[in-house]
Amino acid sequence: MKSIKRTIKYDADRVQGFGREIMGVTGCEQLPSCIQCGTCSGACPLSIYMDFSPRQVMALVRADFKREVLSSNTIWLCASCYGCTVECPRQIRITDIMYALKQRAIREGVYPKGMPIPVLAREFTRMVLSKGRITETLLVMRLFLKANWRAVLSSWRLGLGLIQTGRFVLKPERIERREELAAMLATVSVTRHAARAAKGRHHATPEQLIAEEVP
Amino acid sequence: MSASNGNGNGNGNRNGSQTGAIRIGFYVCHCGHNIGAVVDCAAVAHYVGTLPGVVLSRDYKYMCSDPGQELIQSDIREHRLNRVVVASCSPLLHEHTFRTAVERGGLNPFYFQMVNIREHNSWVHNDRELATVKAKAQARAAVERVRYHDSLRTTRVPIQPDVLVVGGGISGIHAALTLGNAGKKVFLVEREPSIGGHMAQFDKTFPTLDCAACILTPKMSAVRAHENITLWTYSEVAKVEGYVGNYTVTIRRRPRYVIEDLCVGCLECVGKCIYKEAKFPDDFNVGLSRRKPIYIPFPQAVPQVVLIDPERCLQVKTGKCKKTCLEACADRKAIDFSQQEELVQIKVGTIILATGFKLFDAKRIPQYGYGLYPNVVTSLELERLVTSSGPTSGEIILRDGSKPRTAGFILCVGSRDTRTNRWCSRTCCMHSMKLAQLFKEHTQADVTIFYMDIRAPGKGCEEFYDKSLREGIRFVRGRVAEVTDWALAPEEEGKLVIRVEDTLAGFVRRIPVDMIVLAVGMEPQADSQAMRRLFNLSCSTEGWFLEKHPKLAPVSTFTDGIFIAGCCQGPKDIPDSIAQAGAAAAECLALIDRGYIEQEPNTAHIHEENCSGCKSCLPLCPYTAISFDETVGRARINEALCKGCGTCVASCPSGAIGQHLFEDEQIFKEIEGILA
Amino acid sequence: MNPGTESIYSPAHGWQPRLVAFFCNWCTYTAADLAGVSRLKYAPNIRVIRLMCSGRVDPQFILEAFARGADGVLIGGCHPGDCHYVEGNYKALRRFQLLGRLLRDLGIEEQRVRLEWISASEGERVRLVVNEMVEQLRALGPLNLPEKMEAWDREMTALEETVHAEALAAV
Amino acid sequence: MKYSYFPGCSLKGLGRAYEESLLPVMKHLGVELRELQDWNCCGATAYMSVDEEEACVLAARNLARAENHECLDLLTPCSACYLVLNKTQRNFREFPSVRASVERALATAKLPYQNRVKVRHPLDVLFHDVGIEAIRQKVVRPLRGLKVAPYYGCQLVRPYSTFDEAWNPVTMDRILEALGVEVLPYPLKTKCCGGSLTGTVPQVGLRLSYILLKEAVRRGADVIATICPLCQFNLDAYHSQIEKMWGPARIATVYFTQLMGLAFGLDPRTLGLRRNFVPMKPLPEAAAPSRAEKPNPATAGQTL
Repeated sequence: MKSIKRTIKYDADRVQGFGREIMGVTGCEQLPSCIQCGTCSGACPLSIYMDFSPRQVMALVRADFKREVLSSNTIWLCASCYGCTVECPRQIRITDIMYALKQRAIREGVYPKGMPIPVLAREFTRMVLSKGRITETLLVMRLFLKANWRAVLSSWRLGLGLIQTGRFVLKPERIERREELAAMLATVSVTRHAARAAKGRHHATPEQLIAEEVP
Repeated sequence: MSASNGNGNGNGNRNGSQTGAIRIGFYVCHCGHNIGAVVDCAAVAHYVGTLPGVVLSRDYKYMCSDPGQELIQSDIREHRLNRVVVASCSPLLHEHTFRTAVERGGLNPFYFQMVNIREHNSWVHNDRELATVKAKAQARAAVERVRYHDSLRTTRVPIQPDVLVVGGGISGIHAALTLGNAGKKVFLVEREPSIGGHMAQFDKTFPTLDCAACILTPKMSAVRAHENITLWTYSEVAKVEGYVGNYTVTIRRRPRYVIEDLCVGCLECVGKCIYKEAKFPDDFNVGLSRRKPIYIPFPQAVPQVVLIDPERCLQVKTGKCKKTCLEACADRKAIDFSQQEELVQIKVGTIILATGFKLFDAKRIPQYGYGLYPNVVTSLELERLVTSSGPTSGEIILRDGSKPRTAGFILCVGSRDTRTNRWCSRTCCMHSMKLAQLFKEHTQADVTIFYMDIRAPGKGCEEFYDKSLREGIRFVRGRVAEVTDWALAPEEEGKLVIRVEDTLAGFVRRIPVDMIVLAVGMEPQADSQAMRRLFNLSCSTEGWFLEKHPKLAPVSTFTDGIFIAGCCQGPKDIPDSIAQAGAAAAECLALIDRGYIEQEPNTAHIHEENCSGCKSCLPLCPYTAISFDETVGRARINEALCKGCGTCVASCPSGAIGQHLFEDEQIFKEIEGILA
Repeated sequence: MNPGTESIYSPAHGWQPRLVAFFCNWCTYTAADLAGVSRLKYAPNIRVIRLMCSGRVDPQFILEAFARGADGVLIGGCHPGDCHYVEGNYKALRRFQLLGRLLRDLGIEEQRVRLEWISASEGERVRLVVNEMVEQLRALGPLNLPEKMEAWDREMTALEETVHAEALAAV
Repeated sequence: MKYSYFPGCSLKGLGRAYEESLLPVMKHLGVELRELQDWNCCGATAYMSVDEEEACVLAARNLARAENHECLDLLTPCSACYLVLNKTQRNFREFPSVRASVERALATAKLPYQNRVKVRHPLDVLFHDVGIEAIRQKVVRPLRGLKVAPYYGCQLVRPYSTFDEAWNPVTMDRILEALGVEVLPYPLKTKCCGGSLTGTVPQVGLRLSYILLKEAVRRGADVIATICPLCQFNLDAYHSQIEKMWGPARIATVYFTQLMGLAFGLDPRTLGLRRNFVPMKPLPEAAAPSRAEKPNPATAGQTL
């Protein structure tokens, strides 16, 4: 028999102001206009795997159900195909809202356990920060080592194929002016840090986050 | 209510003596909480009471109420007021009310000025202090201005009793019949070759399921037979001149190459046409059937007269045809290839526009596959398919001739979408449920309606929704994302597949169907902007004709004497269209039966002593109201022609032109007061 | 203005830009009514004077407004082609362009006068334009034309006196 | 015709066949590509997930370099790069906060930027600048009889495509038709390939690829033509896993530039075709070369 769960939500389960915060992120301004028509979910190729459909995520954000949204797999399954964004009859940039939620989840470290996607995002960011470019094969290897080492074994055939077709690159691509790039990126986090400090809140910069080990 | 006594015996000559003194009464209205919640009305009244010339200053709950108006009247008598200022709502709403009150109190109604502290103040501001400051400034401007008001008289212009109705759909038909029955002469102009409009294309009407033709055809025939109605089909309005009571309208009558009075609609010419096959798409059946170059639009058309399509007819196009149609009509000689476009001028006093709507082009939403998949049809196409007089004699069939066993209705196609039409088209929910019921009745198919919200607010409509549910029509709440023809599961092979989130069940579904019906929304006519210019109307941003007031004047426009009815004002169903048509007709009758209109005395006038005779004002007047008197070398204004725009006043280099109600002096004082 | 009446502006709010608007009866005034009916909120610095047509706006009205202490003037008319009186708004536009030059000569910034076409259905546009213009005026600061005019008057009197004295001296 | 060229990381790694075919084809058509110096990763979708402002700065560095390069038209073949560069431009234009932080960052590198760069995709350039007729004239070996499913993927046409229809793009269809191939109606042409998920949640990402492959096979395609390195990799590299999970759907996926190179008569060995996991079937005409060339022993009868 299936276990019986109580699903009622109390007002204390909400995090007041969360919805308004997300609506304040650049690109997310149209969210209040959502009429819950479900076009986003219907157009989404991945909604069939999500615990909440994109439409439900819109409703949850609006209703301040922060924990439910940030721990859902929905935001991590979004493949950024922008199908929902171009189809939405209210021109809500749903993909951008998903990005805003992903950023929030990473910043607060609350993404669902066992989801390798946030790890990929971090590893990707880290490689860009240090090299300026991405070498996909190296990235994938790192990802497998960190998140899912068994996958390395199961995809040995793929690696072999890549070697055979001359696509297995082990020498990392890098740019010359890495300091320039680092300095540029630093301005963003420094300014933001200052702004947040002024507001009396603390959030880790992406660089700090990346420095932490993945759980 | 509170009142503060002003210092009536103030400074200046105007206020000096008892008889010649300016004695202003000021009233500020709370309008319940509408004004009072934002503007400190008592403070405004107190402030105005301190202004010179103000002998009385009151604040009151509702100035437009009977006691409010009576208050003005008794104050005028008791306090010997000779000027009145009311600070309340927009003058466009209640100026007339208060002018009448002032007149009843024994004053000339133009010794009055109104201050708009609701629409222009309390409703648009939040800060109580700044709003009160603004209200004081507004009130002061009016007080300063009203001193310089003159005693004026309105002029009366007689009204031409004939009426023009533009558009021969159900709204235009009903308006024309109402006016005709009241004994007024009506010109009904219709662009298409027959009247009837969209309603003539419908099979049944919701929510009663009575047959559209059965209720419409008698009205169409009545129009044709009516002694007071002149019907011009295949005609358009080319030009509109004049003003309320006296419009001169030019109608362009396109040649149908058939003399209407001679044709009896026997259709023998159609049979004899050199084109043996009907091969051109038939507009009335939305392209689902074919017609010949000579045709009658549909069997019940009014007038019962054929016409020739100049784009298709060999004779009209090339002049090289055997003209077999002429032979067929040898005895009546109704066919006339020499017909030319004709311009007719008529004089009317009032105009009703009932120009209707057009349907959203479903091709604009490629996701639904209209135009790509043959079994995706629009609601109007299905309407023609279910009609017994339609191209399939009432059989609902797929393009291959087989019967559909499943169907999906997609609602809100083009509607409620910021990328296409933002508005709700209001009728599609009911229309689709009606079609779904007919679909089920005709085919016993499994029918599903895909909707965002079911809107069934009309009389009997919720009951109709219930009937649809009980008859087994399925409802899926979710806006369809796409329609495709590729199969992922065996049951989808050869079908159209709808992908949608069933938002109530909580998951995405793929639903295979045989036929898809798109409930396309209503849009303003393609030429609504041109029409708007022709009749000097306003349009909403969407392109619907704008009513004078959304609640209080729903069929009036900002141009006096021109009224609107039906879907040209916004989407609506048949009962609402008829109601508006009746209302528009009643508005016309009210004007006509009074016999005259009172013109606002805001005309321009020349101060002859200042006119230098430079003639620079002459070309400025769009109404040619200004002429030049060569004998005295001065300009003259014909106040009967002047519409009161004031352009000449502002342009006169000698300052020799004034405008009643908007004299320079009055405006200067208003500026002075508003910046105090 | 008249002596003995209190100034309407309370010093508590500090300096507030004053915007005088001339709206035509048919389009822009109606649009402002619509903004009210729709409860759109905008800056309370605007004071509207209703005219039948933007063609009635005499350049003198604008100068008078500045001379009486306005910081900006807004003229609202129907869109080109939509004038209730056929083409009064074109006349307003032509006059407006001429006036611009005059104002520049007087040292009044161009942004202080604005001509806008706002149709009866564009309540939202009223809100937008008013807010935008009030912000611009706030950035420009007070115009203070009445005081400037007084200063000019004093200068002129002084100048006249010198000329007069010189003339006397010459005699 | 001259363009600045931003290859992006993929074209130097997994998608090198794209660059290997793009460069000679463009050269053959007289289009000169000048690669940006010291370009960096555009950030793709992954960086956006971590920090959108930083992602914009990353992209803006490239845009600023292009603006200070000789040509303002910046050609970028990768769909992810195309999207990110466009999105950065939009954010820069629409949101003052983004603009400020991008300008602040660029100032540290003394890179002036005015958002004047025009981001172009090869399809856009080939269709609108080079023209179908010019392409047709270069065809020496028409690919007659080859049935192709044109696959555009998501990020090229959504949401910033300025040069083609978002729902039913046709520019690649027209180019392929000019090569003589039979372009099949392929309603999934803009569906997502699941690309960003195949590595992380294979059972989900690969399912999307499987649907695309299966429908192409069902419609009788010989080959899928694509424009995106990630799509090509996904549709090409995972056949064994896909087959294990849902059954066979074997079909080759190549870059449209590779087909162009073949039709232009360029040496197949230089077009990167050997890098495919699922090799393209021999061309219908390959056995009997139409031109008076000597059959190339390396290609004749051999699987391309």
